[in-house]
Amino acid sequence: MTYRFLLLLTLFLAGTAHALTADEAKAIAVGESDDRIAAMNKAVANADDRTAAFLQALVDDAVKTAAGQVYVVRDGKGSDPVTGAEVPVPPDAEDVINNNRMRGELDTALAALKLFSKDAKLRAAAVTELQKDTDPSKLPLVEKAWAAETDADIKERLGLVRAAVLLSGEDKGKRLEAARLLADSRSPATRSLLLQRLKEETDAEVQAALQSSVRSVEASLAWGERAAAVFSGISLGSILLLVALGLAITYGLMGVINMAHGELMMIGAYATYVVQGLFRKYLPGAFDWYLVAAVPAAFLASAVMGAILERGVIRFLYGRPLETLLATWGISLMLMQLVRSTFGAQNVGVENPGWMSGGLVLGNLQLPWNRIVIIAFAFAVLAGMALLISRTRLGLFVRGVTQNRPIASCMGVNTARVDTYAFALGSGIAGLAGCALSQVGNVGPDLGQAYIVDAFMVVVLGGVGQLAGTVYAALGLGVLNKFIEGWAGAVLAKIAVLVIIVVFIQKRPQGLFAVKGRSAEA
Amino acid sequence: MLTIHNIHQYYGGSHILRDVSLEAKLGQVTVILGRNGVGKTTLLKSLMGLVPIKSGTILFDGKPIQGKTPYERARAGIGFVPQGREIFARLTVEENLRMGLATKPGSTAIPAELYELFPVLQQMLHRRGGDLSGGQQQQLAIARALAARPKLLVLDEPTEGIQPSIIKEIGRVIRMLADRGDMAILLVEQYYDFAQELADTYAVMERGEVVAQGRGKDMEANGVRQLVAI
Amino acid sequence: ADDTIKVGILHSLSGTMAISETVLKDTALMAIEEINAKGGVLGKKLEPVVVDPASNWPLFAEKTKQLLTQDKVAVMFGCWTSVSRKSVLPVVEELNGLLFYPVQYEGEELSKNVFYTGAAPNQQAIPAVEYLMSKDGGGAKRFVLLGTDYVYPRTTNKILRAFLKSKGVAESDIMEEYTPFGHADYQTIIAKVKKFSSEGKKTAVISTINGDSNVPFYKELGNAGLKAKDVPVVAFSVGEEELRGVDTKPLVGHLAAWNYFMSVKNPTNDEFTKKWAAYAKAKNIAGHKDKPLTNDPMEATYIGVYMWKQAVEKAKSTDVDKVIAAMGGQTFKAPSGFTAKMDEKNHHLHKPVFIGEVKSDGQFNVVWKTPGPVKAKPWSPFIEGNDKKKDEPDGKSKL
Amino acid sequence: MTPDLMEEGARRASAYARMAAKDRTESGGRHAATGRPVVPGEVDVAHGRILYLEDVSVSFDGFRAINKLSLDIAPGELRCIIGPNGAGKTTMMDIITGKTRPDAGTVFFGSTIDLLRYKEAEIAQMGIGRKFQKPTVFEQLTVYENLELALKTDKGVRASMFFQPDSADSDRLAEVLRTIQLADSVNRLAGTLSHGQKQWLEIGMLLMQDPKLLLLDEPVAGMTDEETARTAELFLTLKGQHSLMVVEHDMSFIQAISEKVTVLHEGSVLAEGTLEQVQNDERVIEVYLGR
Amino acid sequence: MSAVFGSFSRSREKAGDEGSASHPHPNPLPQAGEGVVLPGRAPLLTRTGWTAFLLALIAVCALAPVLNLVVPEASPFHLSDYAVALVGKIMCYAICALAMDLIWGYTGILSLGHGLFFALGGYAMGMYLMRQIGREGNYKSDLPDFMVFLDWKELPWHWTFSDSFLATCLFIVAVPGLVAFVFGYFAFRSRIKGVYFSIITQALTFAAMLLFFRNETGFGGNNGFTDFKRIVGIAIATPQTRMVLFVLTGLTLLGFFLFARWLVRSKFGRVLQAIRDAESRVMFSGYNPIGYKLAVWTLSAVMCGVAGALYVPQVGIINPGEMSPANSIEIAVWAAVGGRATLVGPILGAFIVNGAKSWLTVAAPEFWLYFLGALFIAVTLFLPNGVVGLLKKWGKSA
Ligand SMILES: Nc1ncnc2c1ncn2[C@@H]1O[C@H](COP(=O)(O)OP(=O)(O)OP(=O)(O)O)[C@@H](O)[C@H]1O
Ligand SMILES: Nc1ncnc2c1ncn2[C@@H]1O[C@H](COP(=O)(O)OP(=O)(O)OP(=O)(O)O)[C@@H](O)[C@H]1O
Ligand SMILES: NC(N)=O
Ligand SMILES: [Mg+2]
Ligand SMILES: [Mg+2]
Repeated sequence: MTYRFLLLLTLFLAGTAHALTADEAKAIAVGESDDRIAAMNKAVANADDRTAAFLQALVDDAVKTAAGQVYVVRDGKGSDPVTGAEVPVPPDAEDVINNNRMRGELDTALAALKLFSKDAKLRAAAVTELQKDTDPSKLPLVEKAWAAETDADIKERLGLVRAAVLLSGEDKGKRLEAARLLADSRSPATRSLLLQRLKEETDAEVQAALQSSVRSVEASLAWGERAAAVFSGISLGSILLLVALGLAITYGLMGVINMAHGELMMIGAYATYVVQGLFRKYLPGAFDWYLVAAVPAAFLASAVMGAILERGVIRFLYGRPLETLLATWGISLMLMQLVRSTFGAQNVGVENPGWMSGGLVLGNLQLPWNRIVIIAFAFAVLAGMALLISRTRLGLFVRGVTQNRPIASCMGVNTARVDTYAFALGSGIAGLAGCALSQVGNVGPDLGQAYIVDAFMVVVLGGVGQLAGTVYAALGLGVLNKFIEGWAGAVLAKIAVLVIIVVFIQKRPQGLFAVKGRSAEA
Repeated sequence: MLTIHNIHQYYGGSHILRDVSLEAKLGQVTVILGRNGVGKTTLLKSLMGLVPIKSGTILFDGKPIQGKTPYERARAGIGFVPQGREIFARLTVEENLRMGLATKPGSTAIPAELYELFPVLQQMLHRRGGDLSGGQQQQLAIARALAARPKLLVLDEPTEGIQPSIIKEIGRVIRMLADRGDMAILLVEQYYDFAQELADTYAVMERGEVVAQGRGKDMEANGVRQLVAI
Repeated sequence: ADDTIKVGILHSLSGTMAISETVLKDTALMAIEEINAKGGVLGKKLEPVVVDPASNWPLFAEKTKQLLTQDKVAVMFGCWTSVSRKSVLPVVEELNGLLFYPVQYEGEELSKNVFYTGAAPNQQAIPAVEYLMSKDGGGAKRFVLLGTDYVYPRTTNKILRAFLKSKGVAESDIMEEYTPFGHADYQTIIAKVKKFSSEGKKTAVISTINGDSNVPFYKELGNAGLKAKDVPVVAFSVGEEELRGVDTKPLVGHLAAWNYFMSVKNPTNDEFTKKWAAYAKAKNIAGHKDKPLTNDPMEATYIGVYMWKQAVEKAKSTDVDKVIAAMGGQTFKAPSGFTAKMDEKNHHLHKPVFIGEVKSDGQFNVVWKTPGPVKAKPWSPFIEGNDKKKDEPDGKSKL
Repeated sequence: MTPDLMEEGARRASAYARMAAKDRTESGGRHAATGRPVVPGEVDVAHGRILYLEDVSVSFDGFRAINKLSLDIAPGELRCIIGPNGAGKTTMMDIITGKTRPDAGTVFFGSTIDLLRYKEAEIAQMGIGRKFQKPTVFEQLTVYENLELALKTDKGVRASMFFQPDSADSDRLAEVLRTIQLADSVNRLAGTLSHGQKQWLEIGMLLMQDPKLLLLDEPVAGMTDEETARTAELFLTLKGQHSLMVVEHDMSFIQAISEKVTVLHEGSVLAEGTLEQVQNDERVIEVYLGR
Repeated sequence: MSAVFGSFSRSREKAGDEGSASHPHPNPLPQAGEGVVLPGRAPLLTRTGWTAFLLALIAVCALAPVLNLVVPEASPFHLSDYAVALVGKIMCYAICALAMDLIWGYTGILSLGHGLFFALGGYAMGMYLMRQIGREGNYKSDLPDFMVFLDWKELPWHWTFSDSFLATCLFIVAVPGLVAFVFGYFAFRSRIKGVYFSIITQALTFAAMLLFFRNETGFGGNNGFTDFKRIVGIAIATPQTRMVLFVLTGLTLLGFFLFARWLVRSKFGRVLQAIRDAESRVMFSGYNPIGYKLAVWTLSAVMCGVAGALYVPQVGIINPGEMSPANSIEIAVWAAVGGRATLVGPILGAFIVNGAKSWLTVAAPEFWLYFLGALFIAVTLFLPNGVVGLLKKWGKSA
């Protein structure tokens, strides 16, 4: 590595460049990793745009070889890496395979090349790449880039990189400066760097500076860790909430012990999968927006299935809640098998759209976009549902009908229709949950089974028929679970949460938000 | 307004209503009397469509309704105060009243006169129906039936559990509603004096049959009290 | 009828394991169809008897009994989870049946009535870790052993721990974490891994996470920004089929160790994948008819069926004892490109080991492989006392 | 210390003082001197009261349903309770039978049993029977089984496994069946009875329980005048051996049975006296009877 | 108008006066119950009931052993080992269904945790069977195999008495019973009812499952216990031992059935049903429902535990999968299919559902879930009282 940077250094300091040759390209592309890396470093030392483009092609897995010839293949078209001219690629050409090590080297090389790019974004990316490595040989390069940098933010980050390198330098003054500078860092790498240095440092003054920097870095890291724990709790809670919301209607309000709730979620997830497939096939350009169509599709698919179930089976079972357990259990078995025979028993792939991949980086905290979106989505669904149930006539009728069906019908409510709507609504919300789940987990025939127990726990813990209770229970369980998981591990956390539920119900035998008073018995 | 012709009704194997015929006219209070278990409630439930009848016809406004669902009957203009109140326990008083307005478009307001009739309802507007006392619930049930201004008001023992002063009030209301002339009232009542006071026509049931019928004025003379007592 | 040989297929077609096992049933059926098309075995057609043990372990035992006593099958291909195998084992032994088990497992078992065509730990786990420690593998110095809380991961990790210790890795450089079955929320775990990896030397994750939890794990991994370059994850239960459900772009470079990858290039594999694609289309196998995938347990199943056929032909009988005797030393040109050999004694295959890196299309780039097939060590030398174990099942008949 | 807390403290202190004072007046501090052994579960009516409520209050979400209610009933007395809808009559019964815990106050059965310390079943075992405003019977059991369950016997688990009605029990069952006019419905499921029949059945169950104190919440609601009269008759025969507390709105029924009437209003006693006195009380007319 | 009503209440009061004065009640209160026909005590079983019971007894104790062990295999009357194992297993399930009927059908408490009690009984037996393997395991050690390869050096404390058959018999009853008792005591005391109770039973069994999955818990992790060799020193995998276990299971089932029958037709049983219908009325009638619920709950758990203990040596495996929530739900499903609160129904339900499952997983391995699902739906829609309800209807119309 040192060797390479010395080479790079000469390159940048001398500013000469020469073109990539076919032999070089071949040496970089094929052979043992060690030899390829050496060849690459040699080429980089004299890099021009072609070299950069070729390295980029290697990173993108867009290089093939056949009979000692190297080809760059993009969008099905082959080109010569040396000349850039379009050339036909022989059919027996094999992919050039880069292992992790190779890819790492390629990235660093590219980063070094990009450090002086005109595009600030590229430079920023290059700095991020360099931050991972604190090789002293980088110093001249970093210093040069640092001096030339105009963007304040990038400059600051380069400064940190520089400090990290300086930290192990000979000069006590520089070490001191570096140690102080690094106090602002929020990267866990800095902490280990500082700690490492602390072990070796002999100078008392620098030691003190190092110690105080470690404390400050650790403080900001700890903040990030705590925030991450809370976030993960809320995120788990939001998923529990989504999973439970539909059940809060079909079970909480309507009293149907809906064992097929999970399968209705599964239908929503498969609907998302289908929409994704349609977009990929017919609207590849708008693929990133497939979710916008998938959300209503998932809702509708599950709602229609719910309506069919209500009309065909459930409606004959009102007033016999325990029978609904049996019937919906049967429905659940059939729906799962139906999906197995149409989509196969294996999982299907649902991708996050581009804008939901990756995460929002705040210091050492990285909050995945898909989770942020799901949290927002859960609360949007909650708000919509709460409004519908408490503010609209349909909501009123649903509550009335589910409490006293014959009398509601004597009041002029078309109970059959309200029942269908209500069940379809609950099912549709299950579908929405399925759509959301497809963004974080498996989409397979068993999707629903994994969540059904949790869904019932949440609804019941919150208090049957109590929407607010469902919300508190979901978030509470989510945060509690993640909190315990943090120190006891996932298995014990799950056990502990279940035990806590059992104990909690002793204190609140009607759930978190119990209906009190006489109306509870009526 | 309402004509019931020869209806028969069974619960499982037992014959409950036997060939019952009855009429309720606009502007009149028709009272049904009878001892416990003779089938009064069953008759009203059949009328509302809550239990199926085996045979016979029910004409409302001249149209047969025996095949219709309860909600269609309610939409046609029948208001029902069931025995045992049957309010929506977990809906608030206000929401209970709104349920009574189900046949009307969504924007219809709860008629203010209901609160004049039953001031306690206004005080307890946001309390859950199930938390009310028995008598309060009964008042709510009556108000709920009146909310949509039905053409036929069917009441199953509305005085049960209600304090005397309000019974009087209910009596007054029933009379007033009948006298307005746009409503027929069918009242099942055990409380003989209350019934007699209100009846324009009466019918006495026994073992699922109508055994006596006549004009309210003649009740005393026809010995209805004794009939009910046997 | 007497002109057919009955063959039992004992894979869950419903319940939690259907996700993985269904395709093995189809693979076995495909192999049987091929054999029948070429005239069957000993002049008789093979007649598959498919049952669904429904991911229910006692039901596995019941179905086995039924296959052996009612249907009188000559051989069974089946099971995925170790517990299903353990449930079946006493029945197979009692009734002297024959079972081919096609999945990698924790070892520590040998039965005269079972042939193990999947990998033992030394044919998968150990080479994978060796690779991670190599220069090309990133020279990992710290390890996270991450698994679903059950016997296979626990045992494998126990073996790995002993192995790592033997390589001089300190206790403090090993982190072990388990999640319950079906765990779907890996936020906390990934945060822990991140923290662990930032505390020092190059870190790698060795995942024995069970099939179901892999998609949520990898989705979280991708979104949390842990790149293969920084912290590579090597998995033993993740193959082509498991990746079907994931957006693999963020996972490029993570690793898996198997004895077969769909992407290995050789004529046998080309033929195998083509045959599978055609079969899936012809039989309208949901999922595979549009996107045919093959994987290691499928290959192992396929090898198993053919080796059994060869053994029967060698023994000139389907008699279990004779077939067992004839199995030892059987070879088969496997889709992996190597010739798999049934060990003369220990009922396990000699198989090559491949390390693959995930590509963006859900396939694997083979980045390392053993020069040739490796003999299985069902009794891991890293477990105390195993050095005294016989590399051969007890009570093997002397035929 | 917030004012709230101070008030609460003061309230408690005075409540304690009252309790202490009451103890003195109740038995004149003579527990030991009287030498009456306190038999657990045995109702001590030596002080002329079988039921005694003092300063009972309960509120629901801030609404005071019972407000410093004090009331007592003598052994063998038949007391009628009337009062407007929502006056707290049913709530009072809920408190006596252990269904609702009061926020404050004391409830004694006899002079030794503090009812607030017992659960529903224990209170029932001691001899307080109750008929609910809405008839509640075991709908899936037959009329006979309903009555048999109510029969006064050992109600422990083991005892009921081996229970066999003896001839005295059978006689009693038959007698009650006739009293409630359900003799030809012994094998019908209670759920199929009409409203009025359920009322009767519930009264029958009370009779089987043979309680010392009967709490009857609107027992004649939904009965014909004729049946009302029969009920009145029945209650009059019970009076003497049993104490009864009857809540009703049917004034003719009250008239038929009453000696002493208590009027509740807004959770406390508004008036007490003979029916005549009460009926002529302006306030009672105002809030309850109407003009 | 007000004038009319002004006089109204007075007239009523007058009427009351007159009522009692002028008509001295036409129906004088009867003084004794002469002429009332009280229902007699229902017999433990009807005559046909006894006949059926005896037939079942003969089938289990005589017919099955003879057909299986004596009649040669070639004969069409031979009862295969497979059938014996299958029926034996289903009889264990039937005991669970019967237990479920007591608690759910009669008392109205839906337990979604009965699988736990079944598994606890099974584990108690399983531990004993593991110890009976002795040194014949893979590792030739005194410890069970799984302990050896997880590096355990000695038996953990909770295995202390596992080598004694007597202690095992005690544990089979005591462990599920105690767990149920403690859990039930707190739950019933807190007045947890209905679905709240169901859900915490589910949470309980789920938590137990996760606990047993852990290798550290010392129950063999997810693999549980298998590969049993002997029971009370006798080889387990022989037709004779199997038949003994079969007969034992059959007798247990029949015994439990009679006991349950005796129980539900006692007053105890009626109190249970009363609790189901109106618990508060039961309290106001002077019964303390906690004792009743606790008694039947614990009894039901013990029955499941015994079933589990009989199940394990017959199927040859016990593992935490038995505690999965779905298994417990299935027990309820059997009871519902057969017909709740009928005792015979749930037993029948267990046979129908499990029989169908065994048959269909072979006959239609890819479609059987449709059939089974459809069966459940059909039963609820068309047979609200389960299969027994249908049989009763036929019986009546015939
Ligand atoms: N669901 C039912 N199943 C069977 N029989 C029933 C059912 N409901 C009522 N009955 C019977 O039908 C008869 C008539 O009952 P109904 O409720 O109509 O009487 P009613 O005249 O209203 O009496 P009450 O004055 O007591 O309210 C009664 O004998 C009753 O037992
Ligand atoms: N759980 C509760 N929550 C809120 N308010 C309640 C509750 N229980 C009772 N109340 C109120 O307390 C008051 C007293 O009720 P209670 O039922 O005791 O009246 P009552 O005297 O029995 O009336 P009625 O004669 O109508 O039966 C009523 O206003 C009622 O609305
Ligand atoms: N053998 C396994 N992977 O369970
Ligand atoms: Mg009635
Ligand atoms: Mg009241």
